[in-house]
Amino acid sequence: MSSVQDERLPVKQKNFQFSWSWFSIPSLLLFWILAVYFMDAFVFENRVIPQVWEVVAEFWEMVKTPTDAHDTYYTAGGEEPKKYWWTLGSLGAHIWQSFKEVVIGFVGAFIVALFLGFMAGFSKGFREYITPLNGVFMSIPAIAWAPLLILMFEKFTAIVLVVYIAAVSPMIIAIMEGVLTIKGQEVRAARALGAKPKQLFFYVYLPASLPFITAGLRIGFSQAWRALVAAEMVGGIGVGLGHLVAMSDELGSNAAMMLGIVFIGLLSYIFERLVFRRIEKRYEVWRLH
Amino acid sequence: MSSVQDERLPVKQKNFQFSWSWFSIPSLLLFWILAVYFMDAFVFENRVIPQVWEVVAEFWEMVKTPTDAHDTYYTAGGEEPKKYWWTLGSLGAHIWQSFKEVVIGFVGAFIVALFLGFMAGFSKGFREYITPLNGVFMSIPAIAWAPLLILMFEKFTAIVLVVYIAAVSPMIIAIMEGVLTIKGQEVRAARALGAKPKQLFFYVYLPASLPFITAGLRIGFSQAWRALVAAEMVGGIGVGLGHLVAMSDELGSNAAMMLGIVFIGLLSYIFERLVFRRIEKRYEVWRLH
Amino acid sequence: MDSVQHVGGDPLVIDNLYFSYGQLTIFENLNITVQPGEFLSIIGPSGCGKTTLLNLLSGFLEPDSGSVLLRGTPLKPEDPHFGYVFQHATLFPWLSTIENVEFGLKMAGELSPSEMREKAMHYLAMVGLKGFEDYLPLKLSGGMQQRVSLARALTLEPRLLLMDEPFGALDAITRDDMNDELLVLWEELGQTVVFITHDIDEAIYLSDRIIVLNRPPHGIYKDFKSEIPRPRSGQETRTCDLFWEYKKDLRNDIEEVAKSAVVA
Amino acid sequence: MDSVQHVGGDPLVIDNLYFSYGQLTIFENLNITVQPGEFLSIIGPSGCGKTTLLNLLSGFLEPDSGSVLLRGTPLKPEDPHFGYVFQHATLFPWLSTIENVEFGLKMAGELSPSEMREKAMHYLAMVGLKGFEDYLPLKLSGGMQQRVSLARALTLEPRLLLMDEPFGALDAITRDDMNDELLVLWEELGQTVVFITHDIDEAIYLSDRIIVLNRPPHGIYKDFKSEIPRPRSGQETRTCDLFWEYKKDLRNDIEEVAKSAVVA
Amino acid sequence: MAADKPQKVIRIGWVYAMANAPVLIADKKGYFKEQGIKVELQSFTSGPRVRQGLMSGKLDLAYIGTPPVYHWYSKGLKSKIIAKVNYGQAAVIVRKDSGITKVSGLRGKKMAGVKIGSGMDVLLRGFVLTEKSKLDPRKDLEIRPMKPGNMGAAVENKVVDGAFVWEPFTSKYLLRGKTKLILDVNKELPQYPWYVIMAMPKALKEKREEIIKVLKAHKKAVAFLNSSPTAGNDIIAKAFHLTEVKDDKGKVHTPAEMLSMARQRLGWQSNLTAKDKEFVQRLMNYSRKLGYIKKDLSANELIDDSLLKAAN
Ligand SMILES: Nc1ncnc2c1ncn2[C@@H]1O[C@H](COP(=O)(O)OP(=O)(O)OP(=O)(O)O)[C@@H](O)[C@H]1O
Ligand SMILES: Nc1ncnc2c1ncn2[C@@H]1O[C@H](COP(=O)(O)OP(=O)(O)OP(=O)(O)O)[C@@H](O)[C@H]1O
Ligand SMILES: [Mg+2]
Ligand SMILES: [Mg+2]
Repeated sequence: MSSVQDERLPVKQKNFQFSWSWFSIPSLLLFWILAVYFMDAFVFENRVIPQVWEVVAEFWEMVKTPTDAHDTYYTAGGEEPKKYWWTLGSLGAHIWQSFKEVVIGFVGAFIVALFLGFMAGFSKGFREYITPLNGVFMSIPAIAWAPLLILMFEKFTAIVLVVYIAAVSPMIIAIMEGVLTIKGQEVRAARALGAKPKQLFFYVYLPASLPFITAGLRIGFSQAWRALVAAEMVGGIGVGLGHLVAMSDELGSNAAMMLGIVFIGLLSYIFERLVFRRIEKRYEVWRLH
Repeated sequence: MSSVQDERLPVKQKNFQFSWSWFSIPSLLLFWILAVYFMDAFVFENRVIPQVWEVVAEFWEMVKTPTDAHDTYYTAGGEEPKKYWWTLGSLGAHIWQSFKEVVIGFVGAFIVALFLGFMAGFSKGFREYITPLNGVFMSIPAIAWAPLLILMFEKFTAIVLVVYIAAVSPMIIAIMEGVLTIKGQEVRAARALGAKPKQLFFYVYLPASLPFITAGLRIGFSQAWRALVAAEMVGGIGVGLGHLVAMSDELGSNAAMMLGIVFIGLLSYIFERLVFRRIEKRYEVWRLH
Repeated sequence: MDSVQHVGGDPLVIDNLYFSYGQLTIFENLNITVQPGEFLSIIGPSGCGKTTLLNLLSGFLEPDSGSVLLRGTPLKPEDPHFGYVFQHATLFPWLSTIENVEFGLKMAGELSPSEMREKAMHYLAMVGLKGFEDYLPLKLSGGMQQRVSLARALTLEPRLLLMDEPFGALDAITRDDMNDELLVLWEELGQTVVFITHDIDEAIYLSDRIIVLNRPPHGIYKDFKSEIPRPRSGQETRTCDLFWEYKKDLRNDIEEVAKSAVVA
Repeated sequence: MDSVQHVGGDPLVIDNLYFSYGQLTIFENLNITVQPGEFLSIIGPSGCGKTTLLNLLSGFLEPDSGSVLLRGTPLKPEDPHFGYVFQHATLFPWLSTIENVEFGLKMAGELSPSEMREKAMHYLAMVGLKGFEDYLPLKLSGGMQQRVSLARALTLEPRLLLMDEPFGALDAITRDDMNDELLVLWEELGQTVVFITHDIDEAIYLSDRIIVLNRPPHGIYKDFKSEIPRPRSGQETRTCDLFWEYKKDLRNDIEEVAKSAVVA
Repeated sequence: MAADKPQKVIRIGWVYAMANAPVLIADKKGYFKEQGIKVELQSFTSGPRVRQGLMSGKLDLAYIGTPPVYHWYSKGLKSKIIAKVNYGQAAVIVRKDSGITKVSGLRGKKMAGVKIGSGMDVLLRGFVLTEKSKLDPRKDLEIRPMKPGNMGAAVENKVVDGAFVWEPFTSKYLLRGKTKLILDVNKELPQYPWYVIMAMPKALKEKREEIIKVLKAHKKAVAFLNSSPTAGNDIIAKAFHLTEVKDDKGKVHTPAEMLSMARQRLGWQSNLTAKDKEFVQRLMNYSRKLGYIKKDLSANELIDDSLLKAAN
């Protein structure tokens, strides 16, 4: 099957395929370096945003000090300090904590959004009902939810819930829009071929709305990150990248704060490459003409 | 033209048309009331979330006190206190301030997103380039930008910028996805009919991607609101709904804080009804089969 | 092929059917009984309601009143015993040609993957598309897409086959080939076929019975049984006297129908 | 109608054209010269590259080598002097029927709204769709959509008209009507027409010249000029000896082409 | 409450600030353990966050600024102030080259401040501006709320002309060499109380014995801070992630240097004096005038020094 295809189809798959996305991060770094230079030279007397290398130094510092860092030390029942460099020292603990929180909250939100998004796509009544609610929930910032949830639940649970709430609404909207775009004809064809509702969902709605689900995932995931930071800031001193940012902000340690922001961005970039881009590859061929 | 249509088309437009969206807000209120009852009874010793009527009382309080309210009182160069009840007293000032900030930032973001979103939809290279950047920017929370921008710009400008940054990326993604969905055939048809690039844009790409632009607007607008609140909380001008929330939080006035949150939600609901829903109506007919 | 009942079965009954799109009435008191195993063609001018009728038969549309019943119950689109070939080939763009053809079998879930592949390949070859099994639909020509869509409906070997201008996009020769293939299949499996076409020759060549639809909402203009003997084969059938007679009559009928005013 | 040059103009020259989709070669060294004002029909089996050829003519596809030139320059799809009717009606779903027909005029921006409306109504009536001007495309039947798409291309009164099976979805009578309307228009305006069809009768009835395409990548199988006199009219033309002769020949040609193996 | 009952856990929330060092010391040096009580500590970045913990009943005690206690009291959180934690810490700095020598020199200028409604904000608007400098905070200057960590840069970069700031930030910025001190609030109001320990009414009822033990540990920690400044500074520097500071001449200053400088304006004390009560009353009056509280309050309602007496 595949060998036949290789001969006839216009397959231009090289091992080494150029992509403009390679320039994204370097250009961002370049912009950062130049912006700081410019600001140093013309705007501020003292450096407000740390230079890239200062952040790298801070990174090294944190990696070297697996223990006794202000941020992990005073955690109630804090975990034992990590001993290997590849655990990234205290930074590793922050990343791991945030990663856990964000993944659990996000996956939960995704499952619910998949369900509600499809419901809203199918049922006009439910769509009408849920649209204003989505609007309202999306506009209330996580920072307003977080204190409440932290009151009611364990800190970890509360943060996961904040992440969930932040991610679910935009994903519902994106998936709903995707379902609405599916051509009635395709659904009819599948039904006429005997597809039962469940099959219709898995074999037609799901593949056909994959582009929108990916868009929803992208937006939802970044919402999740954003909310995480807010929630970690509110939830008292502890571990997590959001906490690192908040604490560094509080203490005026701009390099550490930037480091936290960079890692928040970096993790979301890694997700982009490893998850969303992969899904996208599956429909790129049939989608673009 | 229209009379002909009315006779033949399946027009079911009554003056009074039922919509499930009527239940959205009431059900939210009901949930709130019950949740507070439940929490009072079983969870917390002290009331944490105020009951609906306490918030209404606080609302009335603020409307009655157009002047000398703690929140507007110490504003540098604050505006003259409003004198009519319909200005909603000090609440009116908060709403108006936030409204200005959000509209300027959001409209700016929309214009840029329209441009970049279409660019990304058209050019594979640009799409590849911008996708990771969008991911990175979307995941960095407004609250991390805000302090920096407040250092660099006038407060009003800084808040508008925060709103802009928060809203632009999700709108770019949504519009890009919309452009990618446009069937090549329609574009070809238009080109064969002599549409020049500009016309192609206005007469094909724009109407065809309207559903996605609306979805983008929705998500972008709520991001704008969220960011506004965060920015106002950090760099409070002294007026604004976000400021109201932050200050009430600081002073421990739960009712005023909830009032702020409710108005944040309410304004976004009003936008939903007056702007997004209107746009949606324009394509609902041809979009759904 | 066990699941297919060769002859037997029950008639498909359209009883006192009313249907309208909003103010635009398409059918008023329509009555048709399709006998099991019958090959029925429906012709009529563009926009007279042929596609609408097929949608009512298959259960995609609901009658305003009256009924479409098979063995006492209305047809559901999901019914595995009927197949539908749409006026526009509606292939799934994310599946390859062969996967499109296999789709129905996969939904039924009765065969192993290799059995499915084999059966699908059989029908794909029948419509002349051997060698294109790994193409994505958007890389096929219009006529090729339509043929894939035909193969897709046929793989299920349905007892009732609803076809909406399935060969409209094909050249004369391919079309004749397809006609012959369809007849062979029909004679083998004995399905009931409701066949929409705008080609008079095709209708006569294939059918037991032909219905000419009038402009809406006037319903049936003519309904007659063909006396052309079976088995039918190529030029022989196409040149027999009865064929020419029917052809002349039908042309006149359609001209008649077309002359009547356009729907208000 | 000032913008239309009645006769005169230059030929459309396809010179030494090569084209392939990846590994799949469609044309090798194709040469065709279309005379100004000529009515050229192209027939050939499904998948032989007719649509591809039209896309190359219109500039939607670029040749791998060789050229398609009109007055020394390649055609661009945006050229206001040519019109394209696609194999699938591709109407704009957000515009009503009449707005779809007006679209090209609006792009040209030379007429006032009322003039545009008038002209669009004229062509909409010509394709038999008066009364449907405020329908959205999705409320039209397949054949009606195709007719709207035809009217849309005609309103621009283009000097070069490329048509890809425009009447494939129409019933015999409507189709004959459309054929006659097209001929009247063509005789009046003297455009160059490249017309793709799978209907031999239609090709003979309409054309000055007919090209039979072979399976890819073998190019032209036959290219001949019709001797049937003009003006042509209905039954008379369709029953003349030359018509029958051409018809038999073409059927044989196509049968021949179809017999040759399917592309590897 | 029988003595043989298992030890009750005391849950303490504290605002993550240098002035609250005693709670940290008591924990690190094991003073709570010495008292035989089980303590759970949770730190917060700001007062409102602590309040959430108090409201939900997840905290018994809090180390917190004075104004939040009565702000919340007026909103229904009827807790008591039971001990003092520190005095001093607030100051106003300007650029050295600005020519400003007094706070009143900031008239018509921009100044970095804190969140409106927060404890420090009461001190800034009520005392520093209105009372001390006769400036109307709503008209005579613009106050830009900022994180203390950013105030130094804001002043040095002329984003603002002055900043209302506290320890250890004041010392850090002064050591950087570009700014100067124009007001030390502790000089104006010697030993004014700032952070205090507040207790929830339920905890006061049910865990009185344990709270007294907490106060004993607290006193010991305060004593340690005052008697062993070097060891104390070391713990503080680590806990608050203080790093070396380079001044404009390139000279490097250690965290220890910074902290000993901070101690000139900030000190620790556990007893509540009559003067302290007076000062609390004064703060309440500022808040009342500022509209932060809607009715008059009396310091006597709020302060309960009986436990402190029991701990002595
Ligand atoms: N985008 C594409 N990519 C790859 N192959 C293609 C593409 N479009 C068409 N083809 C192949 O090119 C060949 C010719 O296609 P084309 O659409 O030109 O045929 P056609 O003559 O118009 O057929 P029909 O009469 O069925 O419309 C077919 O074999 C088809 O599979
Ligand atoms: N969804 C719809 N809403 C409103 N009117 C419709 C809709 N679908 C079809 N119609 C109208 O119903 C009539 C019959 O349409 P139908 O598609 O059944 O025609 P048809 O006989 O299949 O024509 P063709 O041969 O052109 O495909 C047409 O006048 C059409 O405008
Ligand atoms: Mg039809
Ligand atoms: Mg074609």
